[in-house]
Amino acid sequence: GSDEEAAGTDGDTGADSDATETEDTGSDTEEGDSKEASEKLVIGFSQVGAESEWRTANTTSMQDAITDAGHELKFSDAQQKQENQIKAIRSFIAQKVDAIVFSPVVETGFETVLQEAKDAKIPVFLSDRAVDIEDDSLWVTFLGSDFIEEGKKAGNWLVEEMEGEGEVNIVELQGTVGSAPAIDRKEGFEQIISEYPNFEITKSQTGDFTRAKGKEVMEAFLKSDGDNIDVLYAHNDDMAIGAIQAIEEYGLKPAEDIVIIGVDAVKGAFEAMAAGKMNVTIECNPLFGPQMVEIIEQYLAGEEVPKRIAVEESMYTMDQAEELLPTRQY
Amino acid sequence: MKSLKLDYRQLPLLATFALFIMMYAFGSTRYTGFLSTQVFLNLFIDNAFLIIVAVGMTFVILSGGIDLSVGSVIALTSMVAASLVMNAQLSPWIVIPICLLVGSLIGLGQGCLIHFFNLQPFIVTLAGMFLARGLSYLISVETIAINNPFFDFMASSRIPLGDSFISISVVIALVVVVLAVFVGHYSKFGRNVYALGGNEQSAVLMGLPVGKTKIMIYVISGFCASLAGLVFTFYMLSGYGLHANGLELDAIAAVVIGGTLLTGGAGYVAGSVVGVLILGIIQTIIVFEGTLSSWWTKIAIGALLLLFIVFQRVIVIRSKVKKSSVT
Amino acid sequence: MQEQKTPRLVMEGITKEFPGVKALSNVSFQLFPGEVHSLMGENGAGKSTLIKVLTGVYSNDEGTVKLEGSPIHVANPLEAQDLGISTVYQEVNLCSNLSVVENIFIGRQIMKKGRIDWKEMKSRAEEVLARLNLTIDVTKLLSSYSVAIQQMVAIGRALNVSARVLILDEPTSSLDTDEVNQLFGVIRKLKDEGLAIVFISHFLDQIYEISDRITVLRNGELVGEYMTKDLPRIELVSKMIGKELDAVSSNRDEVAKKERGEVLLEVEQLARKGSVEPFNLDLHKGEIVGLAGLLGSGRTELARLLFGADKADSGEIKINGSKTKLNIPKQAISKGIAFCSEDRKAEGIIPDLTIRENIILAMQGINGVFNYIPKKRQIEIADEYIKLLNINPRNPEQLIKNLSGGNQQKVMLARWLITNPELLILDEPTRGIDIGAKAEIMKLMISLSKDGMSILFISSELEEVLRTCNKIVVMRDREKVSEIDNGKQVTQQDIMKQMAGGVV
Amino acid sequence: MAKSKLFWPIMVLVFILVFNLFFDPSFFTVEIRNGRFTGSLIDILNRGAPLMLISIGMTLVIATKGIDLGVGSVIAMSGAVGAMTVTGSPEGSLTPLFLAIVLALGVSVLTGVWNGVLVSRIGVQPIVATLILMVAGRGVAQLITNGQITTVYYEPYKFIGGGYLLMLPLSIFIVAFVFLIALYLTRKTSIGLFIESVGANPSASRLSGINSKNIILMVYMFSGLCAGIGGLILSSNVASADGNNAGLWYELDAILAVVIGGTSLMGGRFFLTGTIIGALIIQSLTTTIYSIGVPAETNLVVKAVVVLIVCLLQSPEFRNKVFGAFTRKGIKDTKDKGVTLS
Ligand SMILES: Nc1ncnc2c1ncn2[C@@H]1O[C@H](COP(=O)(O)OP(=O)(O)OP(=O)(O)O)[C@@H](O)[C@H]1O
Ligand SMILES: Nc1ncnc2c1ncn2[C@@H]1O[C@H](COP(=O)(O)OP(=O)(O)OP(=O)(O)O)[C@@H](O)[C@H]1O
Ligand SMILES: [Mg+2]
Ligand SMILES: [Mg+2]
Repeated sequence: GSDEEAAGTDGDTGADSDATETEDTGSDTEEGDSKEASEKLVIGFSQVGAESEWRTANTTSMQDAITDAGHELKFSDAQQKQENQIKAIRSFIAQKVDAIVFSPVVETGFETVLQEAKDAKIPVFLSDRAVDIEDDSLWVTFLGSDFIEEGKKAGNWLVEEMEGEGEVNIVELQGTVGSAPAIDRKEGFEQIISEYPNFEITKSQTGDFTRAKGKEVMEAFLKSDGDNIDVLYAHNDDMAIGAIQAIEEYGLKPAEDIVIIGVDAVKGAFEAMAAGKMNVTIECNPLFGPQMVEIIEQYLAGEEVPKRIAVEESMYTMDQAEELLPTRQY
Repeated sequence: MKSLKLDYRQLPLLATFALFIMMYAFGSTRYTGFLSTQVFLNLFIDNAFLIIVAVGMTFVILSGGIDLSVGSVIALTSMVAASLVMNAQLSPWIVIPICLLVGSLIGLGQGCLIHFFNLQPFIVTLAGMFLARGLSYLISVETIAINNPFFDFMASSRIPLGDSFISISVVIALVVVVLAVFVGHYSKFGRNVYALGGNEQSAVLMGLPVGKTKIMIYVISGFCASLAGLVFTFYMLSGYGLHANGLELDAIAAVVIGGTLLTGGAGYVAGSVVGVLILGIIQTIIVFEGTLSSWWTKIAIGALLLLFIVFQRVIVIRSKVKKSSVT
Repeated sequence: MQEQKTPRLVMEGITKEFPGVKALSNVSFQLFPGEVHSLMGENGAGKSTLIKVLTGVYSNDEGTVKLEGSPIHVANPLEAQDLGISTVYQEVNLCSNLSVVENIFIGRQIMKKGRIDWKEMKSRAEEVLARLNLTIDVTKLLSSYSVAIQQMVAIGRALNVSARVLILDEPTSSLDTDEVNQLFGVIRKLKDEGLAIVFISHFLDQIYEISDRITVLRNGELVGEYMTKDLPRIELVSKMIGKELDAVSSNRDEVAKKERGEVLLEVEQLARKGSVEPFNLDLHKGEIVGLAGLLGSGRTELARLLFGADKADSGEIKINGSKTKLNIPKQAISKGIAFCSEDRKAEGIIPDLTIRENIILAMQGINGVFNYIPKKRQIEIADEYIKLLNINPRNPEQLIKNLSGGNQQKVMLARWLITNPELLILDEPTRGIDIGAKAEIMKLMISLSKDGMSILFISSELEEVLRTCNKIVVMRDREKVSEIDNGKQVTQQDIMKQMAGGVV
Repeated sequence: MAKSKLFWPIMVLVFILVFNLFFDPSFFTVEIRNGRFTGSLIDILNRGAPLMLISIGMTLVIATKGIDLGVGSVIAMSGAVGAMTVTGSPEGSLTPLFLAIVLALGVSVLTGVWNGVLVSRIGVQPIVATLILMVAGRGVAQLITNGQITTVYYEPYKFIGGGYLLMLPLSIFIVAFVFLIALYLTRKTSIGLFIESVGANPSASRLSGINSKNIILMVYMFSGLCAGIGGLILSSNVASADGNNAGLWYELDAILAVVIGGTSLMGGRFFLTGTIIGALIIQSLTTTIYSIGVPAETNLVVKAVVVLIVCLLQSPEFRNKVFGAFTRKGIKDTKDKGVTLS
């Protein structure tokens, strides 16, 4: 009993709407294919997990947007496991929700369950990450970031900044091995860098997207090759923040002796930049919940929606950090 | 008389089953849509691979060992299958035996290390876990989607059961379970496993083929893991190095919840199946609840596990007390 | 004479060394078909080791083994079985998590249509045990039976094969007279069928009753091989221990005369459902009380209640006049009670620890965590008791799991003696102990009682009970049936009558 | 006995360290920088501190035939409690620091009580009992931090995991202190004896008057405490608390360290010094992988191979078959284990 209540207040979800209501809405929706946007919808949202601050911000944004719009949310956390996500989608289907939103854990492997959703006439919306499925009738639209693009942005910024400087040695802190952002951010970055022979990635190792690992790996990099590192490219800000500590402890000045590039634009990165310890962070905006809800409402109201919608994202440098810091929500 | 005695030895199993029913009843009254055949069958569809792994794990645990490599072997199998089907364009009829061989070979290697060099199973299979996952990264760090008619067929065919349906994987899993129950109860090998788990020293002195049995156990577990890997691949239609991360703990939990003693020598394959269903129903309840934040999800899983285990203990302890006072 | 026959089994020049111990050196052994051949020797003489070398549990360093003239190299017990060597090892070596049926058949189950035929096996198991006059529910787990029954099951398992050689390593140590007679009947029959049988025991009576020939070992060396009928007991004993036995002079006069000290322990209507019926007992200071009874008569269970190892449902216990609750062993120990369990393997030794650590364990338990006995003192204590009880090897740092069975038993005794208890409960303390050590233990008991220690002595050997106890309590079907003051006039017959329920 | 057990792990450790020399000739140099000793060796000790601590606790748990899968989550919880306590605290006072330490360690010990009660009183199998905490503990940690990575700005907090004493990282002293305490308690009091006897034969221990339930409860509490200290160090070191990722999979590394150190998972005898060496092997291996530029995707394979090599070297059976194949004695020793007959 008390668990759910606490959870309800915690995630700002409408804990007061009870199960019977759910069913009513559910059976209503089966009658008409399209309905008024103002009608109360039941939306199933399956999130990857809570592995980072970014993710938590994304979850909150989505939850708030759905409940604020007066809809009912069925939330499920996959704990980073694809099989859990598939199970969650199956039970959303069993619960006859009006729409399913999910951030796929990986790009592949959702054909079967999405086919089941399609058969049950439940529209599926992809958030944050895409799926790799040939039959694109299985989902309505994909709203999210483009990790390759983020990697490219980082590369472009670096090239612009340091082109004239001769040999540039870069160390890279990768995300979790095999995860989509790690693969794509690496790829995008390398695409740009490879065109400039004076830029070279000398070391690259995984930091598992965490501060502690980022710090530990950077420490080892510095010990073995300390004075030859010009640039650090970290696949997320958390690892960059950890690495900054390692650099300071090693006795170098972050952002001066070593240029530091992060991705995500979380609050911590702004603090670091404001303190002059980090050069740039590429935004990967998690706050697209309202945008998603709008799309769902449009679609259920019978409107056309494009297959791919990009989230608005930019890039923040040290100079902008100070004034933007107070406005950052996550 | 006879049934009474059976009751006692199979009590943990029966208790577990009763708890499963209770849980199901709880879910059905609380959530709409919960009490449908499909939701029940989904437990099997979504956990077919876990059932298969848990069956293999049951033998390992019955013998007093443990196999931590199963999750990674699933990932490796999916990766091998995906790369062979998609990159090497091999026919599934060649790929499937290769996959099963991969798992069995890893099992064989582990079994030999454990037996011939007297290494501790926990560590050998922990190394196996690192190795198998590492190997799947070596094949590719990216996920490989599978587009193949056979795999599509296995993934999407539905076997109707009244209004509802099950998948082919469920049938595979059930066949494995039936075979395992037979092996466990009616084969010499199966009984040797129990003896080995009861007292290895005695098993040696009684002249049982301890070495062969031990190695065989890990081969079976490896085989089951790779078969589960194939079923998982049908389920996901992709190969991925991060697949089934931490699944070994789920499998162990399922086996133990199903009433098998980790110290070996006592337990049933059927119990492990119930154990898997219990883990499945916990998840289903949480999804149906649909309001838990990420962290409350974790806490709720822990709490439900606790509830189960404590209930089970209480039932078993109670009945033991009763039993000894009756005789 | 048997010399004209060819030996079925010949072991020659067997040497086996363990780190620090030469368990066998240049031992030879012959076994003829149709004979019962006994191996005799003190605890640690190397009897079990010889058997284990023969059956491939250990590999020998030197020496050859020939079965029916052809040399064999047995790598493991499985091969030994395949060669027709069937063995009951010392200590019960079965799987207690399996049913009795399975323990008898595992490894050679009866198969029908590719599956195990449980029904057939059950009835065959019942037959096998019936030969030993044992009727129990064979589908129950082995662990639900007492050590004695487990021992019978182990024998049943060994009998259930058509073997050429049958080896029994102390099979009778936990059996009572009836069972032993039953077993001997079977052995005689097998012998007549031409089986070659090795029989190890510390009971001289049994040796003289059943065996044709005796091989004596001492300290891992062969002393000699003798025809039983040509070897007087006294001589056998002196060959075993290498000197004359200074036998326990029967102190029964003394025992009877002994005046009682004040009451130490009063037990009133103590009971536990399903194991002990309401029980009364008075135990005086310096008194030795014997508990006699058949297998499963509830002696062990009573002892466990008195020690708090099991919880009593009703009744009360008074120690030195004050009422006490004994719910866990620790309480009993702190009240000055010690309990040496009959199941040495499961409830006695801590296999991975050394002799020293095993000896001080209970004492340290009393002392608590911070009052640690300094290591030097521990070694002193251990050395003292190693000497007192003649524990072999003498090195206190040897792991107890490497000791022979009898020596492990002595370590258990040492563990309790150093706690200097007021009441010492000994459950079959002489089981598996050689004749010299047995006499030592009985002497020790008597001298301890003279110093005021009370002893509750459980033993299946009535002779021992009669020899040492002031009072004998007989139990039958978990109930006390009588209490007999010991004295010259009391005979084994009298007690057996009580144990069996009137008719003998 | 203990000495021979330590020989091979030490050899492997030395080998890993020397191996680094080929890639970094200055690997063994320790220099003074910013008034502190720095160098790869110091780093290994410093980074390995949490693992060493947790492995010490794990050793005792394993000696009782138990296992503690919850330590990773306890790390996260302890860090979360510590970090949340000091958030927003003023710089000047040290009170919040002490409060954080007390609260974090208090929570950690409580988790130990929880595990211990489940195992010793309710009789739940250790692996499942602690699995509950492994799953739920992380949830609690995230609940405490509200799912955010909480950054700590309060300087004194950073001292625990990042501070220096006598020019050396404080965490090294913390490990040394805990290690010595553990060594003292297990050698100079009877706790060590009790733990080993409970692990090797619980029913015999009970009959010898040892309260095995309390012993078991105690080792889980100690393990919780060690994990708690480790959690504080980790969290303080990066000046933040991360409920989801802090201490992830530490339990496996800790168990690995214990086993490499020669303690058997079957309970009984334990070797604390061996455990420390085991933990150092794991940490040096990790550091080596980072510094010599092994591609990220091969990390796991390298780790698997090294673990297997260490275990094989420790196995007398393996050494006899490989090194001593020609000496009679070698073969003989192998066979006399009795248990592993082929
Ligand atoms: N595995 C072992 N490791 C080291 N020493 C051993 C081992 N097994 C036996 N020993 C030693 O070998 C000697 C012979 O032991 P064995 O068990 O053969 O004696 P036994 O004659 O059977 O004695 P008992 O009558 O007590 O059973 C003893 O000193 C014993 O300590
Ligand atoms: N013939 C039998 N049939 C079934 N169960 C038996 C039999 N004999 C003993 N038992 C069981 O074994 C247990 C052993 O009883 P207990 O140990 O108290 O007997 P005991 O008098 O000490 O005999 P011993 O120690 O010689 O076996 C009892 O609980 C009883 O249930
Ligand atoms: Mg012997
Ligand atoms: Mg008895």
